[in-house]
Amino acid sequence: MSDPVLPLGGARFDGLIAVEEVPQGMVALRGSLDAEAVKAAVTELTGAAMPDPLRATRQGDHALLWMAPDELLILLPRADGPQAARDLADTLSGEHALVTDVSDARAVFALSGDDGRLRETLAKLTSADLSPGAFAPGTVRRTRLAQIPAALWLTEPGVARVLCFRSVARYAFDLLSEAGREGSAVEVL
Amino acid sequence: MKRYSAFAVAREALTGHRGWERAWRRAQPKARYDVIIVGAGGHGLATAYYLGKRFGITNVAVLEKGWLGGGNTGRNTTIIRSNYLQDPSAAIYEKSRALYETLSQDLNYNVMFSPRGVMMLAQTEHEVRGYRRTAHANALQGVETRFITPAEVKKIVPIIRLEGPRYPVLGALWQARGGTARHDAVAWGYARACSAMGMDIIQQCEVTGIRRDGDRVTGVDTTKGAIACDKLGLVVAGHSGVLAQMAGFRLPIESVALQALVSEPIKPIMDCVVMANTVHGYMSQSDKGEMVIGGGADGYNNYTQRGSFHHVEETVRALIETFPMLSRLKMLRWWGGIVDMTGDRSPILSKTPLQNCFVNCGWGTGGFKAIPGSGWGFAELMAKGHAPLTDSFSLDRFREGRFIDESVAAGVAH
Amino acid sequence: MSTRLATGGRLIDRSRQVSFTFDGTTLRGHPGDTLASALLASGRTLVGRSFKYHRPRGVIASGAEEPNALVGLGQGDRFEPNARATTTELFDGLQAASQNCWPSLDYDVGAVNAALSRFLPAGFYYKMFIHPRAFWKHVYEPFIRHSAGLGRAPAVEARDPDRYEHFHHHTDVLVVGGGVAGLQAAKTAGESGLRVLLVEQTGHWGGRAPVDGGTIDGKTPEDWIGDTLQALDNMPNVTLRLRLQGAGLYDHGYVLGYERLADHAPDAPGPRHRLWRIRAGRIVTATGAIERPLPFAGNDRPGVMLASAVRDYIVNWGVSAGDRLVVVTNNDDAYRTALAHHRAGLTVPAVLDARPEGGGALMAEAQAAGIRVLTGRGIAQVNGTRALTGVEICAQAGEGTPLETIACDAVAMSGGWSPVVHLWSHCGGKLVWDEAAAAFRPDPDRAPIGQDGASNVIAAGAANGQGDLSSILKDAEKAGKTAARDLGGTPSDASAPDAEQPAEAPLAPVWMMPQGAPHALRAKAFLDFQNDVKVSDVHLAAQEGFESVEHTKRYTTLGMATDQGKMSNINGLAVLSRALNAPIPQVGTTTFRPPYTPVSMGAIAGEARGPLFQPIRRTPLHDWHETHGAKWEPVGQWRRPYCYPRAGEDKHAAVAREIDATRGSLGLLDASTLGKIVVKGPDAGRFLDMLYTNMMSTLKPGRCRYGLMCSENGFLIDDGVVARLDDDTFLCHTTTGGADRIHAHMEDWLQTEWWDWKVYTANLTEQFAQIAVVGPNARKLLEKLGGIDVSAETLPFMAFAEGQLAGHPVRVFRISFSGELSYEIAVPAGQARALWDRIVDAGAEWQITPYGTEALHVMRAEKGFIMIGDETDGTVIPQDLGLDWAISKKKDDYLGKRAQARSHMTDPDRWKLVGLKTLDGSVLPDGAYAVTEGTNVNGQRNTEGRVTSSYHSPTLGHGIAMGLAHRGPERMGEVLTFMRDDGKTAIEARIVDPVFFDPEGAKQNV
Amino acid sequence: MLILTCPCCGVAADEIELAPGGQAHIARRGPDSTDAAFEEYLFLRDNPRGVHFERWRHAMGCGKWFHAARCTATNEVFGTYPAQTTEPPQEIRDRIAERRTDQPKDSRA
Repeated sequence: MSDPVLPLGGARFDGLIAVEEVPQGMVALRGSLDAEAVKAAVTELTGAAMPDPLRATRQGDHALLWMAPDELLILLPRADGPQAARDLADTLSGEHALVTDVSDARAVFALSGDDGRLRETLAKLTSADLSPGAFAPGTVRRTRLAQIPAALWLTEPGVARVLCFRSVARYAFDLLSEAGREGSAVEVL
Repeated sequence: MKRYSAFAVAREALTGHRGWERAWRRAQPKARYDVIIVGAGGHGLATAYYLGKRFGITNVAVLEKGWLGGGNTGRNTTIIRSNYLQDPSAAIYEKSRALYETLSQDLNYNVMFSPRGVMMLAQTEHEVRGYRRTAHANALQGVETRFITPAEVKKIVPIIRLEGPRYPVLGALWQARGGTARHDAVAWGYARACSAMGMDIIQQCEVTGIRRDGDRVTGVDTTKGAIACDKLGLVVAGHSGVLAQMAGFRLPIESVALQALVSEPIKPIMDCVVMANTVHGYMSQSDKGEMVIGGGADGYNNYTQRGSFHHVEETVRALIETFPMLSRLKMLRWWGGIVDMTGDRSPILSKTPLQNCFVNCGWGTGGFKAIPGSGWGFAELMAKGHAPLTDSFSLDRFREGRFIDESVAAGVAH
Repeated sequence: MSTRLATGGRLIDRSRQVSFTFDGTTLRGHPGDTLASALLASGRTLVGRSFKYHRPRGVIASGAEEPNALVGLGQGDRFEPNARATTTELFDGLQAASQNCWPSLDYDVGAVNAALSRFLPAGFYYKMFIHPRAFWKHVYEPFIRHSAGLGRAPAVEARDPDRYEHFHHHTDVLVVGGGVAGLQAAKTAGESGLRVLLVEQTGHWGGRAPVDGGTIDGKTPEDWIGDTLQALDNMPNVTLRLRLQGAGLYDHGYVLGYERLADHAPDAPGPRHRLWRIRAGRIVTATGAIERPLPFAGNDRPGVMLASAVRDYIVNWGVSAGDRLVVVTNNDDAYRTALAHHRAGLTVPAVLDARPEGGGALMAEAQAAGIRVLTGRGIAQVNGTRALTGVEICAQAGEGTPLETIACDAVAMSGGWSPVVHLWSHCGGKLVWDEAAAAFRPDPDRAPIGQDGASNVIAAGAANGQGDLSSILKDAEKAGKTAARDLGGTPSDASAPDAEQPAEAPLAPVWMMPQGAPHALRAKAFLDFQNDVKVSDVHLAAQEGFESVEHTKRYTTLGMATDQGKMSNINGLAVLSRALNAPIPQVGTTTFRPPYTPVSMGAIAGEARGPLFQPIRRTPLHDWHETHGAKWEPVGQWRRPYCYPRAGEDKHAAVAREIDATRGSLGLLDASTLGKIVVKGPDAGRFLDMLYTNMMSTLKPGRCRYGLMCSENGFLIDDGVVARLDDDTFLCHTTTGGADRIHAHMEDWLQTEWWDWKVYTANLTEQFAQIAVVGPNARKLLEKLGGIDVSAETLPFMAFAEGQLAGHPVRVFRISFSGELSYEIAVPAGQARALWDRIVDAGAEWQITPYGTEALHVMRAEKGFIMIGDETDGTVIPQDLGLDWAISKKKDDYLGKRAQARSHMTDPDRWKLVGLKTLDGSVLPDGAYAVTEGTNVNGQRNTEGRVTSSYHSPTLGHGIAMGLAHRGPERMGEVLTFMRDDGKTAIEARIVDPVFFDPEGAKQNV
Repeated sequence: MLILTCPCCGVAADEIELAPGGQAHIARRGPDSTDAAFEEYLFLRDNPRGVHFERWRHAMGCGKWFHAARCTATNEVFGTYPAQTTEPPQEIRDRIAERRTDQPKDSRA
């Protein structure tokens, strides 16, 4: 099989911050996050600890993002998506859970730069409170980015991931590039 | 009633305009009336006017908790059109439009009806189909409309950007005899004419209760005392639910905030009304030069007369996309009105569970254009118990599933 | 005449000059000037014409309240009408032009209206132009429209080259207004450690204090401001922002901020305007107060200005309003203007104090300085039209008999101060009438409330009705503490600074000067300068019964100009209350609406313009379609190819070719936009049985079934093929528009009605591209690609298979929307392009032809398949469409079942689906209605049906249509009469079976 | 511009992240219901000028539906709670009782 094509072929923008489209394996899990079997399966699969609500945990190139009370997003290498989804589904075959590979359904952008500029760039587009006190590293915030739904994950100061649906990848990239233009720093965060 | 005319104005000018009398009498409630209309907005006043003019019923009181014309009549975008899809809608809105044409003369009050044309842009194949269908329906309903080409659109509205880019203009439904009128003048003109017929318009008079004897209404309690009546008409856009509650029945209505905006005045750039429903924006230019713009309605129940700002944003961005030259123009003010949304988004002009109590409500976002027709039909319903213009808009349609759904045409009601 | 003084001007940099043009003339000013101060410095007293009477007008104020000095700024794509000269910061190369005058500012034809003004009182147009009817549209209105309007309109094809953006900011305390009150409130709140944002609409801090004088903690206001700013700068939790206006206040602490970044520096990089959406726990409105003019005859003449403005121009910009300044006042503050003018070495021939006993310390100071003070006096009228020559003075108590003429070239007037209560009022805050100050101020007991029901707005300083410097600072300090405490912060116990100012004698309200002015004077005493509303107009409104303040406002247009009545509302209100002989509080105020000053549409739209206006949704094959000449059709936010015209081909030809190729050999469709929702769980079957009209729980794994979904109101809302992946997993296909809507619909019922059912859903629409391979050679192609057995035996109609096709993981559904042998291939989106390319290559031997949405529509119509949105429109139930076969009789419930049992839904007279074939083979007009004899009660032509879909069928060579007709299916063979687009000529069509092509289904069952 | 705290994910969500869903706690009426009962279920609403129990979805967030008790005349919010209930929880009722004196009036514009 051929290499999967990224929605924007790995587009990149450099301005107040850097924005780069990156490949990302993603598996969505819906199920009871309290169920021991579920916890065991996902922590086993990723090596990351079970995340608290609105948080993410990481282990190497794997991560667990809390998306909803009954939903996790598992991040792993791009190529591992389908197999991981199958394995996880098998592991949880006894449980009431739904596991799907969504690696192709979403676009992922890596944002990096000065922490304040990065927060400001996003704050031009979302109503979520992104001030350091409210949006600390490790936080995952599903919100509205201008006119589309998106998930924001601040992995560490000055580094973030933005996830959105594949079909609007171009729109999201153009938004971030516009908001991150040189000369438009707000300089309050 | 002293007649208005240029000569009268000239004559008064010489004496410092000291001779003008009150436009409507200051009235105190009598103990009893043949008919009480609750709500001195356009619809209530028009109802009273036609009760007198068509049926000789002049022992009428119009009760208003605030000041007459102070509700949605005075806070809408004044668009008048009748290019509706369904027969009952087309009938009442066209009757209304026709009455508007001669209203200034009928009332001897310049309501500035300006048949400058209403254009509804078709920006998707789906909208084209919807408007073509509407044009077909209108032709059979006696409503003059026509589906026009993009070239014709540009000719009528030079400031429009046809190529989109997002939603190219594929054509438009054009009603040349639609237009606008001066909203306050409509209420004031009717009020003046009602008062001249001897009717009492009682402002600052809030209805606090509805008196009943079994399933008959006997009168109302108000902040100015109890008043008896033979027939009661509830015409209180934005507060119908509250009044119905007093009368002891519920309505298929939710009240939401709808916003409108005006820009600073500029010299004339657009002579007609343009509605772009795909991008949710519509606009006309007032005689004063302001761009008058309709915004969106909130999706949640709300009695505060302020909407949510993001609707203003959505509307303005749509208009800049459609009319890019507006970008550096400044918005002067925006405000909200409370509109009653029914289950099928069409109005209710109906009898109620109470024998002699009638309700006229649920005009949603499009009540202003209907004022004369609504008054004409509702007066007949109250006088005779039924009326061709209003029978389809009865309350029981919701039980029977006999809806009048205008949203099926691409055009939404405004 | 106004001019630049030799010294002074705290805000300007005299060492540098900038040049600008006004009506084409090049003038000079200094950095720090506003356009207004620079115009005055250049002796430009006449700057514009009024709205109604085109009267000559000059600068009257020094801030956002200015009603007169409006200009057109810039040129071409950057032209902006109605810019306030008083808030326009000067920059080199600025181009300004006067407005509402023709041919020129000095000689304006429209000025004839002034001469006719007695014939044009308030509301004159309601009483005139009634006859003849046609004249309103054709004669009167065009004339009014032309003479109305204010600024010139931007060019028809103007395209704003500037950028705009939004910014969301969350703070604990927002302080609006950067005067001494705002600074103090911010400092006090900041000391608690809470997040504080302080915004100021102008380009400098401190507000009026440096102009008005006094001492704070023994320092000059200027020094105190400097020190306080320093202290605030040192607080990391405090953010200071200039040129950012608190424009509107909404529910739950939402404040709209309007930041003008480049209006004063057009070459600066970055956006021109930034719209802030601020969320604040507490909002302190330290927005100051605005001085009121005095209503006397001729108060609108160029050269008559607000006393505070005259002072501002002297102190801030080193500009004098004139050489001889008469000051007229009803309060002590205006004496500061007299003294400032005097200190500048200019003449103050007299201060006219309307109060019988005059004022206090400041009056004494003025007298000590040798300034003549006349108490109990006012202005009867003003001499000179474009330039003042003098004023006739009279007794305020009288009717205006001139007592003396005083020569002067400028007048400074002060009618007292009105707190700026706009933000307070935007979100429901109420006002209380303050007798002493003769002004409305915020009523602390009826403040705006936040989501928790507690007051979330605190007015401070002059905006809260405080007069002298000391109480302003104490009030601000209290506001800062209250805000901090409300939010759980602990403010420092530092107390407010001590301020000193001369004690002031009480103001005496003056609503007409002189109080007994006859009509002739009232008709020249202006309340609303921009809209030309005079005292006599308000009297007329009252006389005619427009007793509510809202009536009067609307009848006279008082306060409806671009300044929103900042200077005129209180005066107008007071005049009305006097005319009605009712106390002012009883008459009430008009409602304040956002924004505080006009906001550019560009700023409101923000980044959402051009490519970012709305998202465009692209399928994984978008680029291929683009490069292969697809004509796009917007479907919701998606783009789908409508057809792929070749060189020299029009759309119709292209569509016909695509259909012929597909039916004749092999077609290819990008069906990726179809919704794909996975529904899994032990209760999945039960759930889908409720969602669909037909039975899904009996579907066998590996098989597909077409299903219908209705709203609870009975109407058809979506349709699509459901595939059962395994015992408790289904894949539901929806229409393109349905994907998100239906997924939300499912979640709604699962979460809020059947929350105990064990079902999970996932919307995988974008995970998979869906490629439809359609036509007689479809199977051959798949076999050539290899990997999956697609023989009729192993993959029969309405079945699906999973596996590897040409090396790609796929799910192949054998379903058909065209009546042809057809396979829909779902492949991970990231591999879609690769597979598509392989298919195109492999299909070459069968001339594989990509087709678009139009060919899709025609082919489904040829087969009589309904299309959601065409055959359905929100009023159609499945039974209308002859889809009873898809409505399970066995189920005792499904969404919509009860609704479909209502009397109108079961009425046998409903219009039902039929095929329609014109007698002459032509194409029926889309949306046409079938007519019958006669008319209904409302005189509308009777109808008995309508066309829902109509096409030319290249396959059959004639027009085909589907439609709804009265008792349609019972009337096979009957001929209906439809109306053409002209609504007059008729076209006849016969009722036929809606399946026009291959009714036996021979082509798909192979 | 409302802020409602989603009880499912805990986010204090801005109105633009939310989708309103009308009056809450309306029991579904099925095939066996009378015409009157069915009409009431589908169309008749309280539409109060005061406290309103209503449905919201955190559409641009965790995607969950929840209920809110809000005053339609002042936008005061008395609390939000999960949608999996047929009536307002007691603590919400208590909060309304304690905070509520009389029906507030909005400004007549």
